Amino acid sequence: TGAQAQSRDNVQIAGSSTVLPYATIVAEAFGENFDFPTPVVESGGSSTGLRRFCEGVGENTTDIANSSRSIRDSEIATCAENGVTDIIEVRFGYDGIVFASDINGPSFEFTQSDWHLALAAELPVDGEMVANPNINWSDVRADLPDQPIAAFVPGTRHGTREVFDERVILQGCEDNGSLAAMIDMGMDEDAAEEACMELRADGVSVDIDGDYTETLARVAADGNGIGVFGLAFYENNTDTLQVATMGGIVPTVDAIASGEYPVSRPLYFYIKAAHLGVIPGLQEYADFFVSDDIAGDWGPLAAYGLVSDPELAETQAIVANGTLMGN
Amino acid sequence: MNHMSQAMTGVTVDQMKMQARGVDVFYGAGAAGRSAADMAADKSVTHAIKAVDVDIADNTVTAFIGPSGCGKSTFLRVLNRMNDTIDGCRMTGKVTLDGEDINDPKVDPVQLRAKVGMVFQKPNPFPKSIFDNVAYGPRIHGLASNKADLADIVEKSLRRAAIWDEVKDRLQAPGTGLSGGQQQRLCIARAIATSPEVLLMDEPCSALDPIATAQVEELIDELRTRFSVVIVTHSMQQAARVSQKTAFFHLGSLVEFDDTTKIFTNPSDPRTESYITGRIG
Amino acid sequence: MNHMSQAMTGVTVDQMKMQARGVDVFYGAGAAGRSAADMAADKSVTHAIKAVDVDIADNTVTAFIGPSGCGKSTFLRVLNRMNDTIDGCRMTGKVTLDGEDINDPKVDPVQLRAKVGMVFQKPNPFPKSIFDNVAYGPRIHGLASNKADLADIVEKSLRRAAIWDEVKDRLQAPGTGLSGGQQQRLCIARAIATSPEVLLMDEPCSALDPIATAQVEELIDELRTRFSVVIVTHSMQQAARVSQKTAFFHLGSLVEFDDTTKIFTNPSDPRTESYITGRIG
Amino acid sequence: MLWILSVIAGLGLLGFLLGRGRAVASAGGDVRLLHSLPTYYGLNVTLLTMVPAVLVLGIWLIIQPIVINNAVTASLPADYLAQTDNPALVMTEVRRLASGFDVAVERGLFTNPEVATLDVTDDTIRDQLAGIGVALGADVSTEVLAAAQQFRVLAVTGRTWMLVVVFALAVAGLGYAFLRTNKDQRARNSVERAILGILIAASTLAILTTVGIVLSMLWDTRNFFQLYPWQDFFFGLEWRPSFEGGSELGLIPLLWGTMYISFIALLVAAPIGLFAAIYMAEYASGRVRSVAKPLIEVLAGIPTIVYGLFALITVGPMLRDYFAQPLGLGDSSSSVMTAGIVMGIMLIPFVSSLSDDIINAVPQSLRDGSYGLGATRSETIKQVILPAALPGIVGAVLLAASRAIGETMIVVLGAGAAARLDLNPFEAMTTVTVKIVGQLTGDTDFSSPEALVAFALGLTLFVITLCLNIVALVVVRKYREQYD
Amino acid sequence: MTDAVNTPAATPERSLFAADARTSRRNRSEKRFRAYGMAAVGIGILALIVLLISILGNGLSAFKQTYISYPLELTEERLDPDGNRDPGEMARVTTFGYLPVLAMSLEAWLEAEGIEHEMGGRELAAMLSEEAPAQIRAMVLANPDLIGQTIDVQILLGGRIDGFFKGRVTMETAERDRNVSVNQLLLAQTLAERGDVVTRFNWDFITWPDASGSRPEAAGLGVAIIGSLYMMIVVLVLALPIGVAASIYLEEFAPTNRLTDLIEVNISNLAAVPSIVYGILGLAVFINFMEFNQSSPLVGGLVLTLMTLPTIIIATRASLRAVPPSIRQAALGLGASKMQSVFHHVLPLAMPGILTGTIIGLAQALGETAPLLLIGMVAFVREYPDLVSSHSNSFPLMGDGATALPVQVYSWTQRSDPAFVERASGAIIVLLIFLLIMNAIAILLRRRFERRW
Ligand SMILES: Nc1ncnc2c1ncn2[C@@H]1O[C@H](COP(=O)(O)OP(=O)(O)OP(=O)(O)O)[C@@H](O)[C@H]1O
Ligand SMILES: Nc1ncnc2c1ncn2[C@@H]1O[C@H](COP(=O)(O)OP(=O)(O)OP(=O)(O)O)[C@@H](O)[C@H]1O
Ligand SMILES: [Mg+2]
Ligand SMILES: [Mg+2]
Repeated sequence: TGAQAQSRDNVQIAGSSTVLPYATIVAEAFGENFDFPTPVVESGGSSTGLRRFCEGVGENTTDIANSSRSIRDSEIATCAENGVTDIIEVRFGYDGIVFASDINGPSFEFTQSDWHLALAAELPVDGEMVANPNINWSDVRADLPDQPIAAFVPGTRHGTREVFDERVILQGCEDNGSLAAMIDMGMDEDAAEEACMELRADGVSVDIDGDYTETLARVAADGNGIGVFGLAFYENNTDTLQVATMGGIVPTVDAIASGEYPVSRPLYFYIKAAHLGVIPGLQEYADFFVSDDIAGDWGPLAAYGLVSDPELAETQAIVANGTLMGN
Repeated sequence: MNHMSQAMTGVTVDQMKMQARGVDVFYGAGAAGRSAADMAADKSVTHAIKAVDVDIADNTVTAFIGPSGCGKSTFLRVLNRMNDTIDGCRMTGKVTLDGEDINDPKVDPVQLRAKVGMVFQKPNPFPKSIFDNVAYGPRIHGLASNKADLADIVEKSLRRAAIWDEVKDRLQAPGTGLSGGQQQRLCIARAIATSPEVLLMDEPCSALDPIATAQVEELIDELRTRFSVVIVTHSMQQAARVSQKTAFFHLGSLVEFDDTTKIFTNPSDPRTESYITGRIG
Repeated sequence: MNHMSQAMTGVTVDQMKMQARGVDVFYGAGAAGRSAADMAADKSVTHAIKAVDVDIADNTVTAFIGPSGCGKSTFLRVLNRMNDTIDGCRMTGKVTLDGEDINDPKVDPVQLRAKVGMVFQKPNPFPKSIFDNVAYGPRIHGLASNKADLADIVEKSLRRAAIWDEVKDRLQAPGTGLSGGQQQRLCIARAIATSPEVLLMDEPCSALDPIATAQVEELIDELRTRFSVVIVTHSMQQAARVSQKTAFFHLGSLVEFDDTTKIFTNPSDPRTESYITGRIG
Repeated sequence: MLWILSVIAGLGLLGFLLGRGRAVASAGGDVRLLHSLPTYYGLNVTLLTMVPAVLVLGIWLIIQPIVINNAVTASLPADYLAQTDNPALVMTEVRRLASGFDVAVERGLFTNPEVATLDVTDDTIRDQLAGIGVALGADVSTEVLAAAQQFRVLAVTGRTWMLVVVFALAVAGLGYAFLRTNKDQRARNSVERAILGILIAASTLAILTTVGIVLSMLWDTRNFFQLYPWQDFFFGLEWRPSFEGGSELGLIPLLWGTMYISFIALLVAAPIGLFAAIYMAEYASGRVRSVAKPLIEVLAGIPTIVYGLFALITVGPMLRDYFAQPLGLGDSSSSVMTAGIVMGIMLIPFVSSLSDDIINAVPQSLRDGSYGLGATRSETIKQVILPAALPGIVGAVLLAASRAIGETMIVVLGAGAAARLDLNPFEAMTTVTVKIVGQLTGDTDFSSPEALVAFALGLTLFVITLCLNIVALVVVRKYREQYD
Repeated sequence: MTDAVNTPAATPERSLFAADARTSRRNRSEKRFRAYGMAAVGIGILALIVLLISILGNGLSAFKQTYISYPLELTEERLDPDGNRDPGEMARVTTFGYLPVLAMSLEAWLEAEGIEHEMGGRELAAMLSEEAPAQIRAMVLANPDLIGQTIDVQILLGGRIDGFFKGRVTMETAERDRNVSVNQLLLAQTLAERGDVVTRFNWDFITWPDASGSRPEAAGLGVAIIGSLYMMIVVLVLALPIGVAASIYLEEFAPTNRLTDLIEVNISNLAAVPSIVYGILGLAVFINFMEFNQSSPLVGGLVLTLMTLPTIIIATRASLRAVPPSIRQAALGLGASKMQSVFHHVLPLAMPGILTGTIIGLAQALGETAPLLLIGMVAFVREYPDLVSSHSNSFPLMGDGATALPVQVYSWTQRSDPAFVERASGAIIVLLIFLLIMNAIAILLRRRFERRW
């Protein structure tokens, strides 16, 4: 009799919107090539994904959380409180972060230092912190184009912002000696770092709480804007965007994979080990995701813009063996 | 104000259809549960009816007369608890129908109103067809066993309210598209269609021409053979013509209540006389 | 139907305040622009007024009488174009005020209505305070120069409508909380507060007791000294008492229009006589 | 499931006919002798037949799985449970297997007795089930198989009893109500009491929702305040979350943005909506109205992202180029003004359509009264109709305001994401709601104050709007007028 | 009684035609007022037109799609290496194995037809949609006899090629674009001239489920439409009756006391609760507590019901209040019970307002994404949801995972491929049609109930 309730038979995934495109490509291919139903992939951010993931064990919780950052200790603790003790961490690749401007404008060759000088709220000048006086990129560095500074950076809810703050702004602050100058002025190191990363609030740097399409629209509407994008997003919009180099390196999959291009972040998904063997297709999905066919250099993920993990083989082993985190 | 001994004259209590004792009505009294004395003392409360005792006998037409604003309509609404529907209107005292207290919590006002029908002072037809206006009562009370029966009741009621000829061709037209007098008669038809035991009519002929008035008076006379009728009127002539009992209200008090002939020929209260002869208003 | 020659008797045209010629009114006529003949032929259209000619003289009270539903209110509304506001109501013919066609597209009905005031058959006080009800007209027409002036107008109007004593303590109470007769008088006060040149009153005394009626009749008489008054009434006595001219309507037609004394003593149309003596309705 | 309900419904229908019939019969065929209309007697019986049965059915359906689950869990060998980490997941497997057997029996793969005697030595169960499209997560263990078999037995027993109890109850209700039916029974009153009960239940749903909302946010709000000082939250003038910790999470700038943007939105929506309502109700011909009203209503149904893009691409740059820059008020294309105006457009139908209906419901006699005094239409509208319709209009405007407070997409795209305390309407600002959504769906650590602040924001906003609503209620009460 | 007669002196005779200063002023203000009204309606409609034009302009092309037809040889050695036509064996060949087959056939056909192009196999294959191998694979697995045959098929072309025929992609942009080459476009153009490449109406947009970001050409609204439909059914079935019932109780029956005030304030407050908070509530109550399925339209519908209720209640109460008391009194005076007077007279008269509230509430519910975020409906779902879920751990009705139309709009606007812009607008068109159908019914009903009294 069909009246008896049956158990869930599809894999349920939730989390980061950065991972989402990759997860959907995998889910789609998985559904096409296996007898299991296509997994449901929810977006909603790493935070929500992990929150749902950590809500407990059972059919009514998600099996996999996508995340554009590694899980934090406090989150692991919450997970454990709720009975989610066995987690498999899968790092499947990297997301390159690129700086792109309108294709019709001049092209840019940045260094991290330029970005710090352009966007910092205050700069140390002659032993004093002064409000950032730079208006044009040429004020920052003479050989940059004479174009007003207008940056569209991810809002503070985006994981990308964290990378941007640390790898670009803070790094730039160090590179151009501002950090040292601030410490010289008597700030302690934490305060100085914080001062480095504080962005100006006079409308030159615009936080984007939406997604890359919003950044794209703003760049298009503004004309002078430089936007911060994911590599994959840029790769799909090369007809309207031109990418800037960072420290002389053009952001390509190879440059990022080799670590030459400095701004990128790892992408993860987390498997609830307790659901393995219970939710049909969960193991198969995970294996499929990290298989060479999919996540390898020539797989569809790379074609879409994912920087394949150079250590993919290890990841495959972790998934195949169900190696838990911390082991 | 104790003219009530007269009310009893000639009829024993159990012949009485309705009895009201010590009825007070207040408007704008706010929350329920205040004592009559408290409300009477409150300046902001309108004390519309003051200690009124009235008996409505079976098969009798009782007329309420009195100057405008003296509380006739208010008292009429006491008799079928229509005042319940007015915000801030509070009533104290006792009213019985066939010996049963109509304000008893166990009494269903709905059933009460089915027995004590009402024609309002301002005609208020439903925004529905003329037919549906009249058929509404019979429908909710299940008075007709089938469609033909219902049509029959509707026709009879309209005929008795002397409006059939004017509307027979447009029974499906909206009741709100009638002239003032027609609406009034429609409301009378609507009320009698449910055959109540007591019919309260608040100035049923105010918008009617003499002939229509005569027809409605005839109807009232006919209704009396089976029911009690209470009628509010401003026309002394009408009161004299149709009623057997007359109550004269003044400033919320019942000044005199007696046989109509007595009231109009030999009133015992000087105020009654002044009113009838047109001296106070 | 051509009794209109009588309408002219005794008054020359330029003494006439208002003149109606060949007025037809139809209800439920749908779209504008249909010809009178077309609408008259249409079964679904109510032909409420049929080729009526009436003259309203200055300083005169004209009474409209006739059985309920004969078209009195409808014709009254023709005189200040209140029919414009009723969906599907169409009027043909010509009406003039001081010789000017009131239906001319250039005429502003607002200005017309300021000159030709109206008291409706069903009292319709605004859901505002009693004071604001009366002050409404003077305010929009700018008749008062200051607050005291306005209060003065309000008080006078209420006094003249014989309701001041009853409401003077509750001027800020809502007009809708009055008794039926009080509302009617409030509406009269409201209408006279704007001092119109012609005042149309649709059964202004229907809900009033004899004394209040007398007061209103007195008011009408007083108004006549300066304005024209048109009054619809069902009471022959009232028509005889207050009016100088009487128009008798029957089934939408004007049967007879003449001096009141003539109509009541020596009507030329047999139908008029039947009505007055109470034989047709 | 469905057939059980149909049977109960059938019994209800039968009860209706029987009750009606009995009532009519008790009055000797003369419906006039009945206390209530015959339908009410019928409905009365129907209610007594169906309501208890359906209630019990519902409760049973909720409880039975719990009971069976517990029973089966209890019967699983303790050492087996000990070696798995989570009994709930074992039960998931058990249930999956049991329902897999159900499908298998349906398809004729096994018969019921066969299932009862299966054992694991036959380790093809997983493959066999896979063959008919039932996917199992893992191979079947002895314990799970036994549990699944027991599960099926219990389920069948439970179901049988359920049917017996439910049908018995329905029949009993029917019989009882039927026997009680007679011409003097106050059938209408009991039916109406039942309806009133339903009405009351419906209106308490609002309370339940509120309780649910508060409860579902309370826990995390508490957690937030344990991590972040409440003074800084409520009185902080800065909103600057950061991943590294040391965030400043001040409410004030967000609240200011919310109020400012909503205010501008209302400044657009209320007059336009009200004038549109007035025009449609009082001036426009029936034809115009019947076209314009639904058209304007479409505005309420366009997804807000469309408005957001409209704000971002069209309105924002336009306002910047033609107002902000010439007036020297900054050169941000995202601004309070942009979001406010675009949101205002979205809110027009909230004000216009509701107000139009209310205005339309004002009785014609009031208009006549005013026109008869020589008032123009506009005077009539302003002084008679609007006051009469005021409570409804205020309700409509409040609804629009509510919507404005709760809107996200338009603000994100139109007003930007920067929290700022500024008077300049051409500056970018943001709202509480945007930050609730943002922090909740971002990439922050979900147990950090940066994420938990969403709950505190939600709860705070809830309390603030509650206070505003209380004020509104008091004000509206004061102006409530009744006509007729 | 006669007071000293002291009315303002009779106003001097004035012609009806010559408006005095005050009247003309009033008339001017009247005209202004009317003009404001007209302008307000105009602004509303203008805004609608502008929005519609932009939506239609962007989205109509989503209903067309570009296909290529050529003879496809289903070679046995690649698709069924063992040659025994066992579906289990054949399934081992994944979609990645099918792509070369498609590409080789295409290459061979071009050569046979003598069509010049300067592309290698990879570049040629990149012209085809990634969806194509999956479709062919499904076709072959369903009918293994096809193997070895050459069949004429119509195959989806990639999103960029499609964009070329819709004007989104040009030769210039293609030069800069990494995902398409000028050569591909030239070939597509040649084939289009020959009639082998056609752009035609695309039902699949409405029926197919969503597709991943790498194949915009195959993304459809099927799942979203079903999800929205289910949710709207839930909302309509629950919110309208509950809302009307609650309003009737509060407006007609409730005694005026603290509790009623509390409920009243509560309801207007619920209207101001940001919709995502309803998502939080739904997650806590329906998924975690009542254990309904995540991502299911049932939960979505319930959440949207709670969200819509205040709107319907506020509108309904306002219109109930607008019914004049005389109507109620007339009914009560005839011996109707309060319940009867409400249901027979008041409710029908309040119907226009109720329907308006419903229209607006449903419109809001239909376009809402935020609350669905937390209950898992903002998701990528490829399986069509059944009305009665076959795998649900609780209430099975509408328990399968699904998305909704606004969710699809929202996700598509976030995708990186510009081809999704067109699809998002197309989805909005579908959503509006959905809305119009719902509204049309309500509007027709509303017209029947509208009357003045
Ligand atoms: N709005 C309307 N729609 C349709 N028919 C109407 C409308 N108003 C009045 N009528 C019809 O027009 C005719 C004349 O109505 P009118 O109101 O002028 O009568 P009346 O003489 O004032 O009657 P009464 O003395 O009863 O007020 C009647 O037959 C009436 O039914
Ligand atoms: N709803 C109300 N709120 C407040 N006061 C009211 C209300 N209804 C009536 N009153 C007052 O109560 C008193 C009695 O009113 P009622 O309507 O009973 O008078 P009535 O005798 O019927 O007068 P009429 O002959 O004018 O209809 C009046 O002073 C009136 O102003
Ligand atoms: Mg009265
Ligand atoms: Mg009349």
